[in-house]
Amino acid sequence: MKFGVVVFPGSNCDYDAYHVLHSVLKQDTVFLWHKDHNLQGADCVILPGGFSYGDYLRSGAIARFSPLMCEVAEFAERGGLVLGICNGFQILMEMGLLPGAMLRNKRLKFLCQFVHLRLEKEGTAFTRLGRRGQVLRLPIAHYEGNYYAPPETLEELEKGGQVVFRYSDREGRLSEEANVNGALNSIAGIINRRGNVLGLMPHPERASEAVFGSQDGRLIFESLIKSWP
Amino acid sequence: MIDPKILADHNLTLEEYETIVRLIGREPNWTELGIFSVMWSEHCCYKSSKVHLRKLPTEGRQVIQGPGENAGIIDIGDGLAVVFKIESHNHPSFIEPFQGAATGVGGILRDIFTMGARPVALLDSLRFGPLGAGRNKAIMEGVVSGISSYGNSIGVPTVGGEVTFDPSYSLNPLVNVFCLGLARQDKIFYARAGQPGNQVLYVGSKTGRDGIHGATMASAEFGKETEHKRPNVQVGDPFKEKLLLEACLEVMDKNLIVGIQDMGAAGLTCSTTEVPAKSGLGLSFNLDLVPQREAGMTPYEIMLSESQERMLIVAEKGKVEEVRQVFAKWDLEAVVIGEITSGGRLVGTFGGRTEIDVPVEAVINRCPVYNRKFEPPARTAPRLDWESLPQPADLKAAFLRLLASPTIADKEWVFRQYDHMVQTNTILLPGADAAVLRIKGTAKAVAMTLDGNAAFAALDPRAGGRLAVAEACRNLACVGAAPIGVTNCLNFGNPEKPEVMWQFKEVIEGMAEACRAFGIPVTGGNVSFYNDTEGASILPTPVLGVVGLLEDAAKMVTPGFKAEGEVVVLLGRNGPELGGSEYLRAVHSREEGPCPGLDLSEEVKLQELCREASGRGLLRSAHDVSEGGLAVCLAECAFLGNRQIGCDLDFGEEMRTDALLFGESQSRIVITVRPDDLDKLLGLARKKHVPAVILGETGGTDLVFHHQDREAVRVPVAEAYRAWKEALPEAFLIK
Amino acid sequence: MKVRILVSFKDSVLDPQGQTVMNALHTLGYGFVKNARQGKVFELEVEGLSREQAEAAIPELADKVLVNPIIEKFSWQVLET
Amino acid sequence: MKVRILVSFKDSVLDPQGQTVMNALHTLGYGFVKNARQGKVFELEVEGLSREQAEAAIPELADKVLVNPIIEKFSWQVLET
Ligand SMILES: Nc1ncnc2c1ncn2[C@@H]1O[C@H](COP(=O)(O)OP(=O)(O)O)[C@@H](O)[C@H]1O
Ligand SMILES: [Mg+2]
Repeated sequence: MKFGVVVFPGSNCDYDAYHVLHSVLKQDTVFLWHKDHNLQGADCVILPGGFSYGDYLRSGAIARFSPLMCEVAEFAERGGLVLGICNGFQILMEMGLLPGAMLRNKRLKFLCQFVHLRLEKEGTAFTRLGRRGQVLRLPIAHYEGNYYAPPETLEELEKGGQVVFRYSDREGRLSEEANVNGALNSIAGIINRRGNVLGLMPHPERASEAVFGSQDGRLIFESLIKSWP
Repeated sequence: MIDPKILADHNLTLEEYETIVRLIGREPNWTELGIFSVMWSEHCCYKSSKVHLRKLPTEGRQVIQGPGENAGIIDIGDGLAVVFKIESHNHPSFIEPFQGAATGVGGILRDIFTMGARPVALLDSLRFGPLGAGRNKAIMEGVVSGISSYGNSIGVPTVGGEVTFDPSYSLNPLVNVFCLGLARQDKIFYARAGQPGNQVLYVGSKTGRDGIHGATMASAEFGKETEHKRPNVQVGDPFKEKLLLEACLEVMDKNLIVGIQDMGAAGLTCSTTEVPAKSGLGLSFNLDLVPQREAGMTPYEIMLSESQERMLIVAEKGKVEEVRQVFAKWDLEAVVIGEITSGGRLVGTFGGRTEIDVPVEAVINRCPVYNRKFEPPARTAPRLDWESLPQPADLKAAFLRLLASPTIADKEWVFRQYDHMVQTNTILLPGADAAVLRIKGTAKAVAMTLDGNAAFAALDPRAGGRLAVAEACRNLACVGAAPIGVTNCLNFGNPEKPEVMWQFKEVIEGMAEACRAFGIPVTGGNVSFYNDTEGASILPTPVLGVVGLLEDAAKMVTPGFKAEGEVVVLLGRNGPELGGSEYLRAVHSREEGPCPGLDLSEEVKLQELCREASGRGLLRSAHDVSEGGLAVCLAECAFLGNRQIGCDLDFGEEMRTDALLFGESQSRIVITVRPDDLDKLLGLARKKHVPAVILGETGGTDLVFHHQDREAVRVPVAEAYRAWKEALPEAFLIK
Repeated sequence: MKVRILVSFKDSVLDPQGQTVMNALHTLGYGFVKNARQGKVFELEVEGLSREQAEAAIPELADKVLVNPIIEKFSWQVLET
Repeated sequence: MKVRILVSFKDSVLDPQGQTVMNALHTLGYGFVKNARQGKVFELEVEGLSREQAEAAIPELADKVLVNPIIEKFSWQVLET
């Protein structure tokens, strides 16, 4: 399986994603320069974390206009696998590939810490190796991760079972306190209806090696690899 | 044209002015005066500190580059080198906390990547006034979010630092930022000109009227009017800097350039003079070609602007086009503004006229050096008289109070705002004694810590200097790392005051002695004088940044207890030393000495033992005893594991219980070992002649301290944790 | 011509920044402030557009770039011509 | 009464946000935008102040809380009374 990691000028988790996919999981992995018009035959496109264009305006607001994003949009249309991490998630929403928007964290502070996530939807290309209700431990690092969507959209998401991860405590219970950034319905990650585009705020690439105390992030990458025929 | 007022505005003395006239053989024009005034400012030429800085040891086998360049460079093997430096941004951070701190981060990052290193870690040492005052809170909030916004955005993790509080910082916060980069030894670059005919390129942001005379501002004492004068502060653009970082590293990697210099303090002036001076050449350029943000800028403004995110690059004619292309890829302009010349002069034209014509050598190397008058202060610090110090009836209450004192309390409120994991190298996160980063592609890890105890330095500057070095190295030893290099930031008051100069001299001599004892070279640093407001100086504040190496990252040791039923051992000796302790300040509101003694040879042995034991895999945890003494150290061990674990310990020493629990005697490390490893550990300690005392066992849900078989303190770990954890968030809660 | 575009959160979206500002104002004794909201303002220098063209172009670019319609609304005006 | 306070960087101060917005607009073909600056807007509900009192109070609180006079400037107006 071939992974393509998109590089925007202000991406800063691009190498981290590349490292896990290429050096840890030994996958064929390439960088995709945002100004190109070519996905180099990638089977899965990763939009990594960072500050794609400084994000002074809104996170991801300008990145969606990068030339390569046309290809990414078509790729997603055709059912190609797209994973947006943190800033990548924000870009996917700005592009309209995923519903909703991010507000500032409830306490108006950047948050870098490990959080617990309850896996809500098993069997997707991104969660194949997980069980519903399973709790993962992954780091977050963002200022705008407070998920918002209008009531009707939110209802659709929930009805359609498109919520894949929620912030929880280590036992998988939801609470005001566990919902560190104030996201609606504790939403940490969602998937599109078709099931080929996932956006999540936490950073699986920061928890895919033993030295970091948690390897739960591998579940997502290894599910992708598994789901490839 | 020159009158005393103009000279005063430029922070130049009449003597200095006459020297300038002699050196250039005529009266300087306005622009040239500006050039000399910034380059001869304390901030840029260290005129008051040079004579003492020379006393610091700078030699070492692994030293690739000592003081004198943008940053120091140390060989760490595998063809790799670490490049590191610390800088202060105190004055701007007082005037505009957010932007002041943010641009401080931007500046130190440029110092590192101009040398060809990719920045991999930031640390910050912060000093504020007491949080009771809303003003101090606002400054701290601004500074922390400024650091976080810049570092997070550019994607360099902020992995450690320190935050302490003292009234002397109320109108003069200290913001010292450290950066470490990783470079391949064959890809290191310097501020060099190569040979005549080489092209001089300007890259990065356009030049505006920002921070003109920032350098001289950083060299002048703040008076009441500063609040109104409000010098211009720059606004940082981390996104621009990210582009600049990537573009610079790319032209270096492709070997397209000859030399490079960042434009920090004194901007274009500094870079256009230092680059040719370092190669004994000259530089001639056209000021009209300098990209400008505003219309109608004068040559004076162009030369002295401190606009951020700019660099000066020297490249061979044939390579200029390729350099341009790389920068274009990153949406940046690279503009040829002039070329390197023989003859050693800086010549700048503006509107066709020659506006600048000075010998670079004079600007760079002829700055006057002062051996300023120093003498000890008339009154020395009061000595603690034990009789007058009541033992608290309730030691538990005192203990909890200490845990909640802002200097000791948990700093997560701060470092949670920093992305400390980006780049996925941080294998020991903030909260431990030192930050540790793995080095991808090797088995090694690099450890870093910033330390400096101003309370000790205030009581006894010489001791303070020695103690700062010792504590920093001890913090490295705790994680299993051997110190390999030192950088330092010396924050002091007005050097024209003899007692401030004395403090400065004493601190340096103390540091020098300690660095020699540990055999570690000082590869650079930064001096921040004139930290005075309304005539009052800050505490003398040396901040040590020490870098260490772990040959095997897997051998790293962390401070938290690992499991129940493990043996708690104290390496080192408890003494009845409360002088300068946080306990005296926080519980008794007293500032008395003497500060703790330090035997450097014992300290060295202790650290060797700690490293050897961790190397052999004997240590389950290790944490040094610093602010708050044994009790606080042990509490932190109980807090910092994967889950909270208590301990039940017994201390035998003959001394007051408060002194035993809260005293800050040096050269002590608390470790835990598996029962089976105890004998090996004790044997090793005997061999190294380091006292090792068994204190008791880990386990249970309480922290229990017995003193001479009397239970002195019993407190649930959870309760102690709350006091320690919630102090800072509480202070910032908006009611 | 100079145009000003004001962007603010929709009323349905709560605005923690505005809240914090209000709290800050209250603690400093400005209790007479009953509500506060914070938004963004953009001022654009525009060249070579007729009034009519602007009427079309400005809302378009605001919608496309400056505003996220899911959470934000905007208004605009011409300052000078 | 409802007041609006506009805060922006002084003209001499770099405005990275405005710059990035302008660059984005250019790449999207809105080349007619010659300059862009981004600022903040605050809308305050004020109660129990006379016009005169507001004239005094609003600039004061802006100066104290909303603006850093070293790098920012502000203007304000009454929207409704
Ligand atoms: N300003 C800061 N930025 C990042 N981390 C910090 C900061 N201040 C303190 N920390 C972290 O909090 C922990 C405790 O700091 P400190 O008490 O100074 O440690 P020590 O006494 O061992 O030097 C350290 O891991 C330090 O890195
Ligand atoms: Mg320590």
